[in-house]
Amino acid sequence: MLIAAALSALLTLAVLGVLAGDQLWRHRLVYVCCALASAALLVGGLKHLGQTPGTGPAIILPFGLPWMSAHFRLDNLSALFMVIVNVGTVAASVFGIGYCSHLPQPRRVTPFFPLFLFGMNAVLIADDAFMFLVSWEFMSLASWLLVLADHKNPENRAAAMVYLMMAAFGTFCLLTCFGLLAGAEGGYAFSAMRAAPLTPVTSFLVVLLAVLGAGSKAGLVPLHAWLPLAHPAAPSHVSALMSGVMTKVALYGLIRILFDLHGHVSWGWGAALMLVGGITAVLGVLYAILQDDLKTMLAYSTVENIGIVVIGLGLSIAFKDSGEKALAALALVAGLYHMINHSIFKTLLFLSAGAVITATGERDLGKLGGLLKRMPWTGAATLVGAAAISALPPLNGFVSEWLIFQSLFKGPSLPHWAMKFGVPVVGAMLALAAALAASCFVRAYGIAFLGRPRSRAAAAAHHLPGTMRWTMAVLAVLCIVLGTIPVTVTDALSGVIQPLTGVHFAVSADLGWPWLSPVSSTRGSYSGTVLMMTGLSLFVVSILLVHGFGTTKVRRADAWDCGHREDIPESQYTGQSFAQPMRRAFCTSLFAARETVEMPEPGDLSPARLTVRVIDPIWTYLYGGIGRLVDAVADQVNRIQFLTVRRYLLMMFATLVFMLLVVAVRQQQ
Amino acid sequence: MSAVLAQIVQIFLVVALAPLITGWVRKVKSRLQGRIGASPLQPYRDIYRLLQKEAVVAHSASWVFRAAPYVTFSAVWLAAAVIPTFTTNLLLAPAADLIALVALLGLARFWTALAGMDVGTAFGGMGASREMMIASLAEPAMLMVSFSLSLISGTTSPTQIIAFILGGGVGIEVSMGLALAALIMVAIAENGRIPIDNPATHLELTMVHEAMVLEYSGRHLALMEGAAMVRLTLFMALIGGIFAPWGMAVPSPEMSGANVLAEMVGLAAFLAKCFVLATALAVFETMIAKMRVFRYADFLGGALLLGLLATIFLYVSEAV
Amino acid sequence: MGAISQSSYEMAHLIGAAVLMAGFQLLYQRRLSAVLNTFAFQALALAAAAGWQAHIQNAPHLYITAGLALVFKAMIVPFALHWLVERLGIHKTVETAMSIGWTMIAGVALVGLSILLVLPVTANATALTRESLALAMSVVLLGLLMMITRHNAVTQVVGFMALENGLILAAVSAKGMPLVVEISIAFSVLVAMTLFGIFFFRIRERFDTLDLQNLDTFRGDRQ
Amino acid sequence: MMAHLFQLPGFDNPLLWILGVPLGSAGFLAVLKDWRVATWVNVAAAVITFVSSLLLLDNRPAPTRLLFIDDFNVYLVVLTSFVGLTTAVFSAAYIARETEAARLSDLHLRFYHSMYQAFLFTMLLALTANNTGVMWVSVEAATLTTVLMVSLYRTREAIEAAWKYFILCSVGIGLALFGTILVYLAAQPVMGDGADAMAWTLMIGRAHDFQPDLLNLAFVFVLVGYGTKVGLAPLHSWLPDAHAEGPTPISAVLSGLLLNVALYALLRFKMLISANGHALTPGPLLIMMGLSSLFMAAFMLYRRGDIKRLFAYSSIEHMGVITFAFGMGGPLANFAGLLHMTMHSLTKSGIFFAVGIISQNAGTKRIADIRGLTSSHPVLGWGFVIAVLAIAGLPPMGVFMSEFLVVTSTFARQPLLAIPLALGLLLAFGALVSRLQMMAFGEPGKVISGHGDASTLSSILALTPLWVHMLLVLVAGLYLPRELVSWFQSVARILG
Repeated sequence: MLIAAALSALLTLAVLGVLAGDQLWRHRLVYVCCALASAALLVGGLKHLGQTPGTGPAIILPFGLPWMSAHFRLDNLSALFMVIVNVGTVAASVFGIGYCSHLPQPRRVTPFFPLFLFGMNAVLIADDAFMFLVSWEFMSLASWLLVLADHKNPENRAAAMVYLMMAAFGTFCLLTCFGLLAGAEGGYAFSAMRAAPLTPVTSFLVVLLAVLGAGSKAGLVPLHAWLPLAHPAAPSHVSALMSGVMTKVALYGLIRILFDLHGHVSWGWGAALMLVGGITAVLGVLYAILQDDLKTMLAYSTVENIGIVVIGLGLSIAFKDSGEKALAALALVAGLYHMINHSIFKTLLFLSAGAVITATGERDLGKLGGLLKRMPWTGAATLVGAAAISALPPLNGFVSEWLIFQSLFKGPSLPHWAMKFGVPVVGAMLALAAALAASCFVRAYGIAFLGRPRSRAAAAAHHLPGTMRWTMAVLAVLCIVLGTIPVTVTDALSGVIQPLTGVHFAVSADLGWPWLSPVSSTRGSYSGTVLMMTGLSLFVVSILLVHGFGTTKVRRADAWDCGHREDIPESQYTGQSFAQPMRRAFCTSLFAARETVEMPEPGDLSPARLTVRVIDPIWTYLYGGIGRLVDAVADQVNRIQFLTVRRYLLMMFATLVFMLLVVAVRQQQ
Repeated sequence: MSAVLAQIVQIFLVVALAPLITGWVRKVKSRLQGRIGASPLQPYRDIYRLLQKEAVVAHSASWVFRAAPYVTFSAVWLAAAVIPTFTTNLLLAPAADLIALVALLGLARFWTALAGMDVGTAFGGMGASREMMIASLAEPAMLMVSFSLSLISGTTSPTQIIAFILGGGVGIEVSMGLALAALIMVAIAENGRIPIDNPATHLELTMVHEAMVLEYSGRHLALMEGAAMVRLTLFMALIGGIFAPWGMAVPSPEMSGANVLAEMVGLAAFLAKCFVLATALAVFETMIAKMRVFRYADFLGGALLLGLLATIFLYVSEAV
Repeated sequence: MGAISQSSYEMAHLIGAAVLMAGFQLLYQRRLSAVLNTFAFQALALAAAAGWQAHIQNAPHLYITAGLALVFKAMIVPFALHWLVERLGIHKTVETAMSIGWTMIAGVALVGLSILLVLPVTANATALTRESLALAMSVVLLGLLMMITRHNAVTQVVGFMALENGLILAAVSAKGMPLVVEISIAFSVLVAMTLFGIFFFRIRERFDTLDLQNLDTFRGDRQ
Repeated sequence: MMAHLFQLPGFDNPLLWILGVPLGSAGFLAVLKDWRVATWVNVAAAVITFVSSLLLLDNRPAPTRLLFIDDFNVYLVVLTSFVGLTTAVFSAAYIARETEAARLSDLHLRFYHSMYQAFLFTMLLALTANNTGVMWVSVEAATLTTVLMVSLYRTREAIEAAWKYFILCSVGIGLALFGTILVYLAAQPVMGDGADAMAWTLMIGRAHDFQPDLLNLAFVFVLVGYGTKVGLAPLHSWLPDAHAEGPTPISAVLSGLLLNVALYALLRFKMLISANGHALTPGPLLIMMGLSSLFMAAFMLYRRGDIKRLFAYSSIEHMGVITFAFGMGGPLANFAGLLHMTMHSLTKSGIFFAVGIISQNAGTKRIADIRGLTSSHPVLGWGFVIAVLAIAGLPPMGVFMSEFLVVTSTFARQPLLAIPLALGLLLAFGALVSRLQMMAFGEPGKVISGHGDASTLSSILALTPLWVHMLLVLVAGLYLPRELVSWFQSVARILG
């Protein structure tokens, strides 16, 4: 009820957004209402998670497909995702209250923002294929318009184009996938699909299409191409939603099909998903390290985290198919936990990127620096976010990665040799990705917030409205809380995964509350709470020791820097120079990264120049190839437009004769 | 001795012991290089002296620069606190397993690198970038090691692993050997020893760790140095504990009385291991030369592959 | 309608065959005037066919069709076209896109195809015997063939009307088909002619020749 | 015999009004001098036609030899008269501005309005005719009237387009006539001589005994003949130029209505075939032509520089999809095909309304010269965006529902056929969206007149039809009236 009210409120808000015109307070009002509506949805989701019966009642509305009107239903899974989604949406809306005044054209954002929220929530509660796809496309459509908010910039238009194409591709995959699940009679209701039997071939195709369709929206390599273009193009609070939340909706679709509608996916697909996830994670973070644009970097890191989640999902599928229910539950919990965490810290990071852009007008790392002193709040919150996404204890990012590792380490217990050998490899990929993520965010944070300002804009970063700062602070606190009370979260998740894996996930009882020990107490355990407490006390102790034994005197002076005394901020390390070792080590063969140095002759006063060239093979070969093919064919076909009437008649004549021949032949038989 | 007491002893033991080990390594090295060298106790004096000095902080530094030493030190300290040195009966043992251990070291590194970049000098950035690059291969390698260990012993918690090995769960195995090799390479990288990094270097374009802490002075520098020493001790405890766990006290119900005795034995064994390993390290460092910066990748990639091989070989030994 | 003797059917086929022959002749002609005369002859044969059908089916309304064909197609249209050719000074030879010989061979192939197609149709089961169906279809196809193998607009128009002759042939030989069809034919052809006339004048104003090649030189949407 | 064929409907019969009003007003408009009055007479006539077509919904007249109304053509009649009405309203505004630009003389305008009504009449007659011959005559007449209107501007391109249109469609229609005669021949032995053997209502009942071989032959000719008017590749060549060169209201009715009418004729014959049972199944032929149209059009879209040709090709694409759906057959696919016919005609005519105003504003039809519509004319621009997204098949618009049904049902039955279908749709989608982004976003281009923003009365008049259509399509995308659904379902059943 609450949920329905909130959704309809969002729709009406869109209309208000259209009417808002140029009055800034009206836009603010819309954002406030959005925040309230999504808060209501959040509450609704939490309430449902709290109550025990798994699935809520089906609501059937008299629209949608004529003979089988629209079905909606809220079960534990969708309730969980409703929580995930709306934490993000509340944050983004509150952020938007202050942020919308800094947008070039708020009129092109405000009307579509509520629609976007509506679309994402509607996907979660849809209970038949048609409504699911309608909401799904609705979501894409709204976000496409939001990507076009700053439509005068040709890059944004190109990004929007690619985005909508990939969205359509994904939709067609899901369309055909549901077509298979529904069968020729068209049982498009999810309940009917669950019941429908599947032949091996259809079962294979269903999974393939689901992975393609949902994967393209979630950003699995090589379908990720649109993501780093589209997410940064949108206004930052929308980018936060697209990266932090919309990708989760895509994964919701994946889980819904693979774990619920299909239900009996073979372990081979699990292995394939793990591999794809691993590749996605590594490639994503490598791309991210090479980026100089703050938001593009964040978008690529989203790709990486999606890969990590997918590793968890694939592992869970493999376990489930091999009958290891408890481990399947563990892996799934790990995946879901990482989704929750990522949605929080990625939202936080994108919002802080928005804050930086608002304060400085710069999004290029090479022009930032020293922001921590100008914007202490944002700086601190971002530091927490960066540490969390780098999977550092005691923050939330580490817990989920710990869980994924724990389940990975149980992978070799699977009977299949492919898994026995594949799991360590995927584990190595995951570890590599995690480590690279840390260096990626040390780079980003160190360059943007630490050191000395690299441009006048960065030096003159101005003050931000309170709503923006508070949003980030709250999200940062969430990161810490979710990291320190992991057991509470996993208990909440157990109710969600029970219908999907068939077992009730619980941490082993013999250690008790703060100890997260998934399999058994001797199997390895972790406690964010204890670690946090001990760490803090040791921190205090070390302070006491140091101050007890020594002085507390501090003298401010110029930087020592081996006596080099460079005052120009250009002498600092830049993003590219920081990335150089990684680039040389990993990207030389992968992205054909090349560096060319132009040294001037001795006596020549012109500056030396270092140019870096990186080729993205996926763009160049996969997408570029498709584009060239279409162009070539279009050129050929286009000739038909310029023939003489006689030739057109000839075509008609040929068609007629051909068909007559067909009839003649078929009549003879 | 109860778990609480053992834990407290352990916490202060590692801190107290760390400078001595470092000092011993330096002493042996200088002897091998034909110098008399400072006494093994010199590091204690150094640290004390640094604590007395006032801390000089660059104008461009932010609070991150001043907080980093404390965070780094306490993170490493925490990590060292959960690695069994003389007994496996530790209160905090369940709080962190090998994975958490890696992550705690990562936390320390994260802050050190940020501190390196905070002042905004070329050297700081250089050090941070190289350090992160090294870590990006060392961490996976170490995780692979813990992967193979957990496959062998069925657990990721160091105390459990040690208990398992002491219980005779594992004989001499190829994968154990590979894992040991990988772990040693990681340890070299993590502690910035030759051939990856030279702890005694200054004003060189090859320095990594030193470049990050270049701006530190006074108590901050003391903390950073201390963190490095504790980290070295930590790795010795890890290697010695897992691959040569003999003498380690394992709590068992029937021998509660003789427990203290067992722990004394464990302590002695630990000291012995540390000095053996320290001497070995010194010899090793004297024998080989430092490698070029961009060869790190090959070295650590090798470590990663060794870790991977360690897991793969398990199946082979299972299969036969 | 009473039973129809075999001989009367054969007569109908004979006349139909004449129409078909005329169709072949149209393909064969090289000079515009000859084309027009041949077309007049075809229309004449068509009129005869319609008349004969009217007689044997004793369906008086078919005489109207016969008259229409005779007056309109055999006389007015050829005359009008002659006049147009004079008026617009179109050069008198037929420009072919495909050599006469090949055109004839294609024509024969088409006739073969239409016979092949009507073979399965069981004899006397329909109001129209296989033969006349085959004849009509051949005439239609030949008309179409003529349209696509000639550059000159007048010949194309003639081809189009030959096609319609085939239609009428089929229609009149279809037993008891209501008058509506013939009316529509006449009506459409009339409109068609007037339209052609209009077009020719317009085209005359804007282009120098009736050759469609030139008409097609200008095309919208070049990029 | 002729007598009982031509018994006219009585005055209580709405059909009389539906057919009589356009015919009468066509004659009246031909003699009416003042074009301002003429536009309103035009609208008024369309209103009467539409209202009387609404009467059909509850009381259907009994079928006669000449006219009949059944589940299939009832909604098409209503649709046709509705789009006829909205287009009349739009053309009132459009013509006003054309005369401002002094592109049309009074005589042309008189001719235009009279022909417009005549065109409506022929289409409505084709839809309601119970006699294959009458239907053929009216389709032919529809061709002739539109040929005249396409050549209205008397420009080189217009003449050429009209010439092409005339030649190709006359040949096509001739072939269709041959098919019609063949059907009569197939039916005659069973039904006996005369009009009975040409009446749909009577034939469909006894089609089982028809001569199957003749039906096969007939269907080929009908397919090529009427298929030319539907614009199926490779018979489509007339369509883009005819749409592009005529006045935009005519493009709207050509795309929105004439194609439907031709398709309707085709489907009537398909009903006979599937009722007969012995004849060869026409499915493969239809699927082949549908796919070829889809792909040809999809690739063509990438190279179009002329906005009206662009959407003309998108019409070809959608006709291809519809034909494909009917070729697939089965309740779902047929339902989808019927739905798609309706949605396409509403959406596409709406798009042409927008295109008309856009090209009048920009003073050009070149896509390259049209920029940033959403900035320069928000109301028009966003309406255009919605319309194009709808035709591209994005929810919650109606086209999405039909495409959803086509693709899913096809994939469930023949995945190998669904893959090219989905690919083609994706291709066309890409082309349309890229063009849309060019025109609707970015820096506004040079604007001759700020018309088309809801400022003046005439521009409101011009914009209303577009938004009304979009509203209908939106509603249909989420909710279809029960009656309509039941009609569709029954027709789908007959289509087999």
